[in-house]
Amino acid sequence: EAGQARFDALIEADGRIEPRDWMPAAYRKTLVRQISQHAHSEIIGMQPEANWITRAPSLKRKAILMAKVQDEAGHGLYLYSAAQTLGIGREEMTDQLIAGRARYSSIFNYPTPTWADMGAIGWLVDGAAIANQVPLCRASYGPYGRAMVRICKEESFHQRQGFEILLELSQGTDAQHAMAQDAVDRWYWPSLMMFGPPDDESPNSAQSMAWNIKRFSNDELRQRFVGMLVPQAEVLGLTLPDPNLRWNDETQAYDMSEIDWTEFHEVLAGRGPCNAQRLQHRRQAHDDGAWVREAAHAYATKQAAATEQAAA
Amino acid sequence: EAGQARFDALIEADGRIEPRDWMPAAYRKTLVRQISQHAHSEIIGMQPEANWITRAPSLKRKAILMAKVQDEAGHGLYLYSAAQTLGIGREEMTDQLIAGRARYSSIFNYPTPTWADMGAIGWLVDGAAIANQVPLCRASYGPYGRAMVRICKEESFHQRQGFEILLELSQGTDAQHAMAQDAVDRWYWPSLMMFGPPDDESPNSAQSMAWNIKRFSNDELRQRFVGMLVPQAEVLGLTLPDPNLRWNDETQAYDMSEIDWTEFHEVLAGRGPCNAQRLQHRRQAHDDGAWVREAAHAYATKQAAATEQAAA
Amino acid sequence: TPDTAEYAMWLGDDALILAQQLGWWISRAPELEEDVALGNIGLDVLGHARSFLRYAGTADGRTEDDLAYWRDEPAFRSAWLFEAPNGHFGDTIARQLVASAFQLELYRRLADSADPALAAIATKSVKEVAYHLDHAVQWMLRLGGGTELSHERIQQSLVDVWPFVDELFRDEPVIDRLEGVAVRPSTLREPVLARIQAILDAAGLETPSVEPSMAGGRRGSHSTRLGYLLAEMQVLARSHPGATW
Amino acid sequence: TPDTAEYAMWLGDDALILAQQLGWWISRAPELEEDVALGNIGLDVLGHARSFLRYAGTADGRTEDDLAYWRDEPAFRSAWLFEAPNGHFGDTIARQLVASAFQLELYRRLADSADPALAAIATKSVKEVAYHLDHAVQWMLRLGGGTELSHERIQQSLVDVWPFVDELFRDEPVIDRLEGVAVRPSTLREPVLARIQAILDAAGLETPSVEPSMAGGRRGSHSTRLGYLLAEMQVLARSHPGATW
Repeated sequence: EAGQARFDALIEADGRIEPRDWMPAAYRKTLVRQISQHAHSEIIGMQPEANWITRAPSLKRKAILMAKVQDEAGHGLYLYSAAQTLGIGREEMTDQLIAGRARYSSIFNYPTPTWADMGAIGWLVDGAAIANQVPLCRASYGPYGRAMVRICKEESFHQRQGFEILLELSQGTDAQHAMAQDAVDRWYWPSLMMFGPPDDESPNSAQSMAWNIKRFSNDELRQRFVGMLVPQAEVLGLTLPDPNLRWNDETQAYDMSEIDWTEFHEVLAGRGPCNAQRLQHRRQAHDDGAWVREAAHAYATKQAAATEQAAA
Repeated sequence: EAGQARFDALIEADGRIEPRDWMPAAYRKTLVRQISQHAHSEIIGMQPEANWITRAPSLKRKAILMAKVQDEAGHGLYLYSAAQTLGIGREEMTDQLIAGRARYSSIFNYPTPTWADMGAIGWLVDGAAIANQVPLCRASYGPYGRAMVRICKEESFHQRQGFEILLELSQGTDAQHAMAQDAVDRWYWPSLMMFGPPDDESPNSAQSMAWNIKRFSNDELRQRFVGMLVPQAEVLGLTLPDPNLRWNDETQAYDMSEIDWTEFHEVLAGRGPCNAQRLQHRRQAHDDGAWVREAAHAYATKQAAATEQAAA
Repeated sequence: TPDTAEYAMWLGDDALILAQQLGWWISRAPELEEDVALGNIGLDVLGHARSFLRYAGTADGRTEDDLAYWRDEPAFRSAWLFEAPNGHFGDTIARQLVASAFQLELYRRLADSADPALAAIATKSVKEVAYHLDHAVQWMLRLGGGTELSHERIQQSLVDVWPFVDELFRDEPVIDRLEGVAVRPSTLREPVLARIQAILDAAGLETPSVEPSMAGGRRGSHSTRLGYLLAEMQVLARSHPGATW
Repeated sequence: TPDTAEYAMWLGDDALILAQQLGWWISRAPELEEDVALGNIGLDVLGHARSFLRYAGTADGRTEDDLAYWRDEPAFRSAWLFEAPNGHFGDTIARQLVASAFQLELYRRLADSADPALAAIATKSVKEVAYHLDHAVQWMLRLGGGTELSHERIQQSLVDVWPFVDELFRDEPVIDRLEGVAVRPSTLREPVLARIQAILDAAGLETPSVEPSMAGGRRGSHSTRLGYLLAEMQVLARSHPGATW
């Protein structure tokens, strides 16, 4: 087929596929799944941090946190738009999310019991997200790559803010320092799990790499991330909770303890602490807002009819 | 008429009128108005105190407060039942209340910004209520009088608890003492206004007294109430906010400053701090509960039908 | 012993948090009879909380108010079920159904505890909890068998509360050290779930099939809601340190 | 001067309480666009609050955080309108309509204040508030002219918020001492109400005829809601006295 040939050539040349271009059904499906999952993660990911907006301990931090959570809504919007260019509607994606049939990043099923979690999420979770996402800025599907460029810029800003929160706490009172260390202890391993299963257990990765959607393997990205964390943890004066973590001159990489994937799979299977709460929160916002969306729709319809009549 | 004659004779003998007895339309109307107003006052009166249930400063006080506010719901129920014996439905009374067409005691339109208000309401507001209500235990209409007997017993318990709250605060830290004095300053005059306008401006009183519904004039009750407060305030170590308050040996009564009725009339006219809030709260509880009442009704209907069918 | 105190705190905190939430309903219930009923249940449960916490406090000389007002979130031992928000009336009833079915079975067995204080509190509480359960059952029947809307809502309420059921039956190391004193949570699973199942059947409702939450209340890891609840509950007491009321 | 600080606190507290309430909406709005929009408005308003409070604090060396986190309820100067609960989306929009119409007119005039700091804050804020008002207007039109249900709800929201409108236009003694510095509240009544009236007309909604509340926010006498709001807002800061964040 001419379409397939042109597609292959574009991929070969590391070029960009655009919405009107022909693309293989599997490519489209993979992208829809990945982009909508990413969008849902942004939306569900608002909740753990929104939990502290009303209780932020200074007005400056409150402002930064509000801006951040609101940015996440914006990221969700970009990504839903990118997915829409592939022929899926936002309503359909929302319905899948609320019905519990769509994936989102498991990390957001952990609770945020303390303010230090705002720092740990920024530093570790956003950090891992960036490590995952920077290569996606060059993803072969145009609208996705362009959305990622915007998102990555804001995310790295968020990561720096998370680092600052932890730094302030670490250098603060004993109680604050302990709060920071506790948060790092809780988020470190889950953030490493964000890169997905080890390479030898990651069946979809090869195809995604062939299509220039994915650029590096899970383990490569994870290794790179840890390499970035180690010196930053020193600056913070906080300990990464892995006694086996050390630089290995031979392998030119960090040795680390084996990741315990049991909990990861539990959370993924819906048995994390907050899985139910996250979906419930989203469902409630959606249901509570139904009358508002219906009103907006009815009003727009009436306005359109009036405009048409005036024109006739 | 025979009915009128029998009614007059019963009143003359200080006897009791019962629901099935004949009674003058005006007597019935007066009672419906008074009893439903009283019931509404119990129900609306729950709000100022419910405001502190979740924040009560000790578990013992929390328990006492919960019991008290719940008693008020119970009083409302007795009184609505008494009113129902006169031919008005609870739904009708509720609708009148929510629509803002029914009166309730103006005192509940004041806010309760501090915990000390729980003491001042008990001591002053319940105190004034008791002074008003004890004579009503002998009201000529049977169901009303009997409801009042039960209510007065519980109210005097509440008053004692209010006194205890204030005593504890007055003897506590400086901040607690100041909180108690502030609450007494705010509630003293409104509680005196609970006895109604001065006798020479109280047009309905004469008829109510003739019918043995009312037993003492507004000013008599007010005077008696102040006489009770003065020694108690001394025990409390708190000041009643009236510089002119002193015993007059000649009149054998307390001299007091003239009451400023302007605010009273403002609140009565709906312009108190919390008039709107009180009705809104009640409306919301009513509206939010509609689906529950409908379900209970539907279920009862189905059960009755099933029972009937089983019997047939 | 500290272990017994820890266990008393489990039960005391469950009851305290539940009472705190039920108290909110007074003046907000769907009908006046329910202002009274929920108030009564809340009062009973608050009474149980005070008994358990007073006893827990004897281990290190703390009062019930020290424990209620001056512990921070991680020191609380309540299970997530009790921290589930009031929501609408159906949500509260669904939570109450599970809570009362659990407490009823638990207190019945605890009445035979080798610890006489725990046994006494349980014996005193069990009759009240039986009434609480009956109240919840009556409402399950009415809401389940009432209107289409009420059926749908109470079914959803059950789904929402269900992830927190499993935690109630999880054993923790402290339980091993309290043989004969504490009731082993895992032994309650079958009878409590069977009882709830029977009630749901009678009400024409489905037992939810949703995954349990990895809740960790007994170890001080709490649901999002608890922080807000404590902020409100403790604000006045904490703004006057050392005061009595 | 202390009087100027007092006045700056009126405006700062109005904005702070409003921002605190708007922040709650982020992650709970009817659509994602509104999570963004209400978040933006909240951020703007929080910015205004910080400017006013920082300026107020210069009078006695307090920081914006001293003022936000360490004052007790009676020291707050917010009007009751701003303390009105979020309620449903329509309630928030009705409150926002009145708030923005009031602040727009107020800041426009305050831009000419003899006090250069107040004038600068007002000048900077006025454009943002114009956008907030426009946002509220668009929603008044949609909800007023949308469905029967939305019309009914937003009309009730207006009725519920209306008792708190009057307080915004009440002069207090401090205003007499700030001639040329403060904007006299009573002079705002006519233009603000006229503007709102025009919007309600366009949305097919009735101007409520309900009695004003004897609200006393400017004198530290607050609505029931503020205590709860402050308990939540201040809980973390107050549990770590002396800490920086």
